[in-house]
Amino acid sequence: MSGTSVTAGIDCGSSAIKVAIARSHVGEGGELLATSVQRIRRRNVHDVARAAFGEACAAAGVGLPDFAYVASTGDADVIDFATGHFYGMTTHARGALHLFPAARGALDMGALHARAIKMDERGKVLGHRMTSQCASGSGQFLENIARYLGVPLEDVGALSMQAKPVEEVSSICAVLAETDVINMVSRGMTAGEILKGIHLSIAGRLVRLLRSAGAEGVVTLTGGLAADVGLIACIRELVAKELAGPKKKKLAPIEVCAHEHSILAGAIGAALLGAYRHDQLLKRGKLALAAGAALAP
Amino acid sequence: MKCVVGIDLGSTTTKAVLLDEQGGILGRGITNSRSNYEVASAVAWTEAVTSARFDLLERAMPSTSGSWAKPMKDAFRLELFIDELAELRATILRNLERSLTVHGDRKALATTVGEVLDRVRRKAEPLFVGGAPRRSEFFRDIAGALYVAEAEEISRAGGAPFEQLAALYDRAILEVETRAQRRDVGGLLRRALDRVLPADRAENATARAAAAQAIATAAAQTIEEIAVVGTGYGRQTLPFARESVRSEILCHGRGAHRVFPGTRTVLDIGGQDTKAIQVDDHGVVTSFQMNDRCAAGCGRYLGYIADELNLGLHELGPLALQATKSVKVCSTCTVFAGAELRERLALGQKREDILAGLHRAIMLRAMSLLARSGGVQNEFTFTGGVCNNGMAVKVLRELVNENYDPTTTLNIHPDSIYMGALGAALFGLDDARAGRLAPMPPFLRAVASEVSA
Amino acid sequence: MSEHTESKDRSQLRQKRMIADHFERLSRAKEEGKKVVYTFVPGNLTELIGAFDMLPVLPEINALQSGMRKKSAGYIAEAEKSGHSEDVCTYVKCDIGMLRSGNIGPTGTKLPEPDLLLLSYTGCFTFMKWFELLKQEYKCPVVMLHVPYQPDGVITDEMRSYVVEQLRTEVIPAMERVTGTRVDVDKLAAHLSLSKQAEDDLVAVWESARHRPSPIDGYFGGVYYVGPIFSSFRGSHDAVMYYRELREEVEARVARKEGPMAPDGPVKEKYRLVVEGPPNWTNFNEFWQMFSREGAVVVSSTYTRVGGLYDQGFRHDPSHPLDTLADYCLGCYTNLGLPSRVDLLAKYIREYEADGFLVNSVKSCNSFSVGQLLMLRKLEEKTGVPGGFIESDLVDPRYFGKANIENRVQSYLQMLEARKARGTSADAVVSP
Amino acid sequence: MTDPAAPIFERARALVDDYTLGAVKAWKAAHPGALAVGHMPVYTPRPLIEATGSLPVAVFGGGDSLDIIRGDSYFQSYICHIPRSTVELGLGGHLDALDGMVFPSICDVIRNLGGMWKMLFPQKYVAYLDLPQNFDKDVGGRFYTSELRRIARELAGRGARTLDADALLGAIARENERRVTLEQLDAVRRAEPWRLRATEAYVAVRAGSVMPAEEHTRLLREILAAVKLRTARPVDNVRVVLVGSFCEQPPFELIRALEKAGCDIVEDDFQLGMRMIDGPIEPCAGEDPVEALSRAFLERGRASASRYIDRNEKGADLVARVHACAADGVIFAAASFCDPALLDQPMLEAALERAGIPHTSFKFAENTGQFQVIREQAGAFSDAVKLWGPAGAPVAAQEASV
Ligand SMILES: Nc1ncnc2c1ncn2[C@@H]1O[C@H](COP(=O)(O)OP(=O)(O)O)[C@@H](O)[C@H]1O
Ligand SMILES: Nc1ncnc2c1ncn2[C@@H]1O[C@H](COP(=O)(O)OP(=O)(O)O)[C@@H](O)[C@H]1O
Ligand code: SF4
Ligand code: SF4
Ligand code: SF4
Repeated sequence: MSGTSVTAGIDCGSSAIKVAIARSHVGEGGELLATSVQRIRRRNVHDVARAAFGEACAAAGVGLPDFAYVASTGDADVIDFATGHFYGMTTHARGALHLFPAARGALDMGALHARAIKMDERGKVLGHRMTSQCASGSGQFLENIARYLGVPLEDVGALSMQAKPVEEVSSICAVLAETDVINMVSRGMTAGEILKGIHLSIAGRLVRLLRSAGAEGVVTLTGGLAADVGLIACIRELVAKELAGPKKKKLAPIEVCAHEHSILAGAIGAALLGAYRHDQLLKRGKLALAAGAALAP
Repeated sequence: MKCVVGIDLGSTTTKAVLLDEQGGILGRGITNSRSNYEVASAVAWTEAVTSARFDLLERAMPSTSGSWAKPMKDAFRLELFIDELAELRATILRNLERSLTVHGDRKALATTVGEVLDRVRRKAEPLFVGGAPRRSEFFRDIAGALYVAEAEEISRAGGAPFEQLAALYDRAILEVETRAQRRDVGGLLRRALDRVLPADRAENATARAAAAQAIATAAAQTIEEIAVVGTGYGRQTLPFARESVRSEILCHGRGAHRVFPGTRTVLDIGGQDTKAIQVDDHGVVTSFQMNDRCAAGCGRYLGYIADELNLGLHELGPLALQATKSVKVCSTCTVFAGAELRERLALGQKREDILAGLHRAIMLRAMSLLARSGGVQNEFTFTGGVCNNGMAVKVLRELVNENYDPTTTLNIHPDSIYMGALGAALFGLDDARAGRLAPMPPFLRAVASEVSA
Repeated sequence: MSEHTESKDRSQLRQKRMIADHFERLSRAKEEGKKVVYTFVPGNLTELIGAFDMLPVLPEINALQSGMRKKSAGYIAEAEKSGHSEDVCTYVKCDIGMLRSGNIGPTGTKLPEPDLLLLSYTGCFTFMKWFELLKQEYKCPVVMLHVPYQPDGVITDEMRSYVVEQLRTEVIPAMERVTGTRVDVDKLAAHLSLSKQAEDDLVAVWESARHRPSPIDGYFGGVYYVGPIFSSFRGSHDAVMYYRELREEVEARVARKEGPMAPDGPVKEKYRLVVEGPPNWTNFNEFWQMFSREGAVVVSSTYTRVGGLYDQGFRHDPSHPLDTLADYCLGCYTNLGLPSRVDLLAKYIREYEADGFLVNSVKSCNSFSVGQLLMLRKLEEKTGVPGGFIESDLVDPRYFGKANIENRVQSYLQMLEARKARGTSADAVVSP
Repeated sequence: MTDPAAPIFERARALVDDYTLGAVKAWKAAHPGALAVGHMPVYTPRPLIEATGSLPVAVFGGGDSLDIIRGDSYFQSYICHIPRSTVELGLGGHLDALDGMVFPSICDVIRNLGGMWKMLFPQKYVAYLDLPQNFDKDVGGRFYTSELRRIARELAGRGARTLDADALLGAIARENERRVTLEQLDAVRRAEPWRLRATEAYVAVRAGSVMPAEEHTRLLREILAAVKLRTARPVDNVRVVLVGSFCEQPPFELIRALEKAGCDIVEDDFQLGMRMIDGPIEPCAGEDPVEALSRAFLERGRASASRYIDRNEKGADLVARVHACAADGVIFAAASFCDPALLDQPMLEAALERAGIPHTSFKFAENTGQFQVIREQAGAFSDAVKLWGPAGAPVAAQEASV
């Protein structure tokens, strides 16, 4: 089986569990066999993780003994049947590269944090920036506002896209921003306009994050918010504005891309890196791995 | 009858208090601030006037009628609820018709919504007239909780998807709340009367006559506001005359001192801010401290946590009180605290123990503000929405015992939430006595005319 | 300093002209072969710099100007992008950001690069880091003058001789190397005696605030008054003229019983305040108006003493040039231990008969801010006068929460008023 | 097999965790009339205090187990954490065993804290120790020795022994011995990090805060002997140098989280004051030992954010240290709102970049309880080194809030 192996990546986020199963050819990447995404929704994470993993295994028609490596990423403690663990930025970078081979940057937009990553052609992380312990502008924040406005998450993007350009939501605090929103509602702004304002302000932070991480060229959007077309439109808008603005000479062009599998980037990256690590360890003769020893479905 | 009005525009709730010329409390009203502030103060004020009318009604009633005064009040609230529910129904149906984002069969959805609301109405009745405990005083909360429960059940039974039903409610409630409502107090009173003393029962005739008489007497009383003072978080945005606006710090201090004249230290924890106030023996503020720009550690923190656990605000404290130990919670950010809660739950820690830790985290921040403002002096009065939370009070008591004189009296009044408005009204009374009559601001005047019996 | 809307007095017009001239000279410095030295405001050695015919650039003043001209947000963002933390002093970040954006000074011309960085480490540790950072950007020599702290409010002989020795063995030789000239002691003494003259007049201006109504605002207005003497002009004929004119104008206002001018007109004195801490620059006028509209006049402040405690008796002394420079550096307000700062504030509160005192605590400046909450408590104990506390920042607009500050200022002033009116309240009639 | 070092570390850990200073109380009971003198980070010359018959006690704030109430009431939200917990300890009576407190110059926070201490504890001895930023023996040196003599004099005024040359020479000799032993400990950590974890070295050094040099040396020797008996084996980890925690100390769990994320911390600046002088303090023949103490600081004080670096390139020392301990990279761990560390960082980062050394960074507070972000960053760092070799780690990272 030298060179080709079947591996799995499991990404335990704070709002969803993502699983990817891949067949990898070391040195050339690999292809996806099956995937699964399950929102946690206040359920027991361990159960959700097992369920998601089981679902993906069934779809791929493989069982635990078939895996050369099961890699966890995200919250390591949840998966007790992994062979090894990679950290989020490593896997998102690798996943981003898989989704868009031209990508040299990744922007992971998850429920609580956003991370901007600059990487090389192998997916090696060259630099990164992360948002701090303040939840302003996170996915969770957007979710709260959407709920408050009575808009289902799936419609957020479309509503924002249809809206006219508006003022940004200025408040730095995710909690106090609600007050801004209240005032907007009472001034008669539509949900779409308000969402657009929020999107613009989040996008502004994200673009700054990307710039400060030094990302340039093609940037893959990863994480759950990559499904939000309204946010993506705003990011594109801001990047374009920046590149047309007075500082254009000093700025490298950035092109952001989202993929239907964006939310799976971490899981995909983990699966691919698992294969790579497996091979590396084989070569070094260090392999004493028993994937799934602890798994008792 | 001449009276003064104090309005406290909080970040979460808006409160109004009506005082008579002698400083006696005539009425009070409260509503959610989750809407336009003008509307919120109009609604709170309307409620205060309504409750003042009840006060007058009670005064006008013959002493023998005591047995139906309370049922009458409850019935009145129920009728109000029913009116508001009708409003909600109309709004949902209107939105449904216009909505761009609803996919599928609108007619079927409308029928389902109707079904849900019918059930809500039936379930609401015992909450008002049956003595069952209410989660909250607010229409939004009561209706919301019932709606969610019914919608869940119906969608589980194969009706419309829950998310869709919930979205319709969320959308509509916002609109209902941001509209100033006309209220036909006379009509409501008559319906309440019919409910309490049905007309078709002969034995009720005398009582009904007495009640009608009392209603007429109460209705004949004019209520004339000679001074209106505004305060609170939203006071800057209100079209009040500058002279009629007082800092909420002063108002909270004054209100608390009025209710508990021994008060020297006041802690007020509202939705988005926490204030530690020291007052002298006249209720005049001598020093104060407020939290900074971050909303961490305020009432909203508890709101998020309650949402996270799918609980009502009322249930949070009692649940935390069952804790056997207090888990150390590190996040002060409201949003991250939610995440930490989830993380700790996943680690198998007990819900009540984590909650105990969260309460402690909030109260520790409050203790710092208190220390900063000059400590805790006897007597110590705790006001604001969070003082309704038993666990918050318990932790506060413990912390006061650990750090200050354990014999310190800790005052909490069931109407603590009104302290700011009461203080504002007292300043209004000062103004009135000094001959500075501040007439009703026009936007209040506009709704005022509609609230007569 | 930048203009404000007071109907222009003579002194003000002069100050404007002085500043314009200075930047004009700076813009020609390189072609005229003048040497440029970058240095800090507290404990600056302006007379010595003048004696060497060098031109000073004060990055702190540039930063505050950037704040007033609404440029600081961009500069700070620029610095943060290049790896500076959100947490640190925004003056530093504003300066670094300005540098990265082409080093365009307040008058729109590019500032000349320094020939010498004179790092006088007085009253603030961050200064040292600031010039270490600048040192990475320029290839010029740096000279460090370590001014010891006065923990007990006393200048000891050891402190003084440590500073004098550094002047002798480090600072003056460095200046001699850069300019290629020997130090001219007579010229230095001449500058010092001009300083002394201006200082006398400045003290008279400050002390005019003892009148009721006070003819000046000793904080918001005060920052304009101290401009020349804190910055590049002390020891110049211009400064002497400026302070003479200013003093005359103020004395005329006293005679007419006029209060100070604020951006939106004359202030009617209702409250007399003492203020501790620097002002906010990004929303300076808005900030001032929160006070002036309510009739609050600042009769004395400590920020206007960061460049020297002249009203406590210090004067530059031409007969002991190095000792006097050392004493000047050692004596700046932020170089005093906290107990001395409390004593000084208490003295101001009493001598200027203040109704209250207010702390504006700025996020940037640990030197000022650490301990202010204790100072507040101690001052209340000492004077019986109630204190107020607000928070903002120097040049980072993200930390100027208008509603929050306004709320606190109004609450504080209403509290002062309620205390005055105590006894007339209508409470305790009926319990609810 | 049981860990032979476990009981000693447990003992040391108990000393570190005891913020009520039980060990100091015990020492005072055994030395009636002698003084215990606290000192804040970074550097206070402990031999000087020992030479007056007093016990120097290093105070590092309150860690993560103390509820901060009164402490918070004196500090705005944008000030680092250590002064809060220190004030909390003081007002809570936990530092009552200390007769005095020395606040060495390191930053404006510690400096002003000294002034606060005077007002809060008027009955205690409070000294501000101005460390010179001029390193000429006749200029900065003269000032510094006058500062040292002043402190010794003032302590004597409070009942300590009058400073004499022999006592100081003795104290210096004992300090030198401690330094040698500490160096041996560091050598073990560099050579065989799996034998001695960073968390353990941390505890070993910090335990010395509350004891005389001699006793600390004994403890360190016990530890050295015990860890040599350990049978642990190498782990597939990355070697890092950690900088920025010279004053406020990160919570213990944070250091452990870094280790768990695959990092061997082979060098750090925790409790820098204990190792401020490189090599022994060597009085020359006929030299007043106070001068020797001063000279050691002037000539061989370690580069840190609180020291003005005039001669060599900023960051040169850090690069040299990375090479000396064969580290793969550097982790910057600064306390939030720590101006000295955070302003230093961009310059150090630039130096590392010029030298091609990878680095990453984050901020903490002594009572931080959430390590997820930090673990992520450290993990990404160690992943990259592991997967792509030592040159493969991320180049730049800062916790940003944009
Ligand atoms: N269709 C969608 N439109 C907008 N946001 C979405 C959508 N789907 C998921 N999200 C957002 O993505 C976030 C979850 O992203 P994810 O990368 O899974 O986070 P984590 O890894 O932290 O769990 C949620 O907060 C949610 O708000
Ligand atoms: N019954 C209750 N039980 C527990 N907490 C409550 C209750 N009612 C209100 N609260 C808390 O009080 C907060 C609102 O307080 P309030 O004083 O009305 O705020 P504000 O004055 O800012 O509008 C809410 O965020 C909530 O946490
Ligand atoms: S500002 Fe708001 S979002 Fe940020 S930490 Fe505070 S509560 Fe959380
Ligand atoms: S910390 Fe304060 S004194 Fe120091 S540079 Fe910043 S603003 Fe100036
Ligand atoms: S942590 Fe940093 S800022 Fe705070 S006291 Fe220590 S050196 Fe100063």
